[in-house]
Amino acid sequence: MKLSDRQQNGVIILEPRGKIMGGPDATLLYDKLHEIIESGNKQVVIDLSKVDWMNSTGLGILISSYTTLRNNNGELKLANITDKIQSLLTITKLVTVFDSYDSVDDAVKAFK
Amino acid sequence: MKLSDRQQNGVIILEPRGKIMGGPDATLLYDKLHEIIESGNKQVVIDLSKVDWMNSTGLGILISSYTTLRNNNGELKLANITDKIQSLLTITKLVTVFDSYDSVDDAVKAFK
Amino acid sequence: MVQKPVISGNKITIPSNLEYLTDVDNFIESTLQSYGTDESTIADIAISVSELVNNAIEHGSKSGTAKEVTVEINRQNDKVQIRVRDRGNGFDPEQLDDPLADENLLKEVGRGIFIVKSLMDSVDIQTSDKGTTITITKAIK
Amino acid sequence: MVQKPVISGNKITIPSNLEYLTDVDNFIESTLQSYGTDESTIADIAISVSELVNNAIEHGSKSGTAKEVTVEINRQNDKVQIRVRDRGNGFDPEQLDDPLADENLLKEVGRGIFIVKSLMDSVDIQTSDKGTTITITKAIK
Ligand SMILES: Nc1ncnc2c1ncn2[C@@H]1O[C@H](COP(=O)(O)OP(=O)(O)O)[C@@H](O)[C@H]1O
Ligand SMILES: Nc1ncnc2c1ncn2[C@@H]1O[C@H](COP(=O)(O)OP(=O)(O)O)[C@@H](O)[C@H]1O
Repeated sequence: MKLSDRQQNGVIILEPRGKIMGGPDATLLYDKLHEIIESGNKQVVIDLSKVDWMNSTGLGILISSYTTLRNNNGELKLANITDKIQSLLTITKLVTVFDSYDSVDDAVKAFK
Repeated sequence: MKLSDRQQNGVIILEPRGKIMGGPDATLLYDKLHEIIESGNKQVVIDLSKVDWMNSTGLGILISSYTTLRNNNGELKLANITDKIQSLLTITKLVTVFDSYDSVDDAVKAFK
Repeated sequence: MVQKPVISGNKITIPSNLEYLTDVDNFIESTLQSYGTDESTIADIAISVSELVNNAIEHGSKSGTAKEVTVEINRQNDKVQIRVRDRGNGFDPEQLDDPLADENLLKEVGRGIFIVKSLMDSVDIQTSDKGTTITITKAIK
Repeated sequence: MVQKPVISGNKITIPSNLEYLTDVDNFIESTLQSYGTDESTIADIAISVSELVNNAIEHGSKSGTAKEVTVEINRQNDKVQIRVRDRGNGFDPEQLDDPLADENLLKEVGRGIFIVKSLMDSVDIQTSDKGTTITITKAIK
């Protein structure tokens, strides 16, 4: 996994790319998220359009991002969920947990 | 805050020292905890005997350690809570959340 | 605007950055020691000041223009008065979440002002879109 | 014991370390491509293998003596069979938590084997105190 981030209207957009399969992937996103929270930004969108696939480690990272932001009065939204990820979220019932949008723009607007 | 760690019967003992007041303190403990979880250790005791005082940031660090370990099938116990910290835990109702022990040995034994 | 902590008399001014929390703490604790305040009271006051300075930096200065925070300490007979000021956009103290509510119990944040109110004898909050000044007092012997 | 990933024919052996996950993935995905497998099926199999190799490293080898993990891939007519083996202390597959239970929904872990079972056509778990071998199969065209 590679990870880039940018700002749009005060919202942080995280864009992981490639496969999220475990090992260093978790730490990478975790550290980035804490950097974000400590700098006072608490509205985060994870753009999943460039993720080839993820396994349960990837789901764990999404959950930990969700709970960490929530427990710091922040909020996480997902954008551009691919079919593969959608089916993982469905079978694990995690669709009921995440707020997801068809585009980054829609997700950012939803923070208003 | 300074932080040291050691192992005792497969349990990790974290020993923060000084005052826990915010800023870099949170990151320090967070990073250590994730290092511990990723290395497969999930039983952690935080020994508070050397903490002069903590504020709400310190309480936030204890909560985040508690929830992070729990969400990774691990467990946190506190040891040697000082009077000052005890009264903070009481007024914030957090006494009901944490499992605490009079000594590190008692906390370690409680993991069996 | 100060570039590093500046002490003048009973007042410390810091750039709005959490790295200076310890400077404020050293200033407050040593001043209280010079008053002969007992250790437990010093800790209660130091905890409270650290809450207010954290807030002034994290919530206050963030939005304002003057990125500095001042902390002033005064002794008045048998009590100490401390004033923490930022130049942020203020907030509504009536709208704070209740940290004791079940749904907030595991939140990592939201306990600062609650703790200050329980440790101090009085807490006065003056806040507007030009900044926030919080004054706390505590009896000392 | 291998010091780095070793491929011999249809089998890859890696030291028990998560840094080699991508080596296993490259090996499996390129083998499946050579079979002409479609992309979606490759992803399902790659996800499942990554779950099993993560487990073999994190839960298996941790406790055992031989700190290596082997992954073998075989094509059988219109299905592919993959076997992941570690030399750990095994586990009781009957005792797994239900990841769909309300109290587990926000856990960060505990979904690996559940996902493998839903993506693969068959999952066979052989486990004892000498190690664990998990064999999965999936139809390919
Ligand atoms: N100096 C300040 N300027 C602006 N907003 C503030 C200030 N102090 C507190 N607040 C607001 O009050 C809320 C509650 O503060 P507090 O009880 O200390 O909890 P926390 O800082 O952990 O959120 C903050 O989240 C913030 O919205
Ligand atoms: N190869 C293995 N060796 C020993 N224990 C295993 C192995 N694979 C799985 N387990 C056990 O089964 C549990 C569930 O595995 P899984 O569903 O993949 O979730 P997770 O690995 O995220 O905990 C693990 O926590 C572990 O206790």
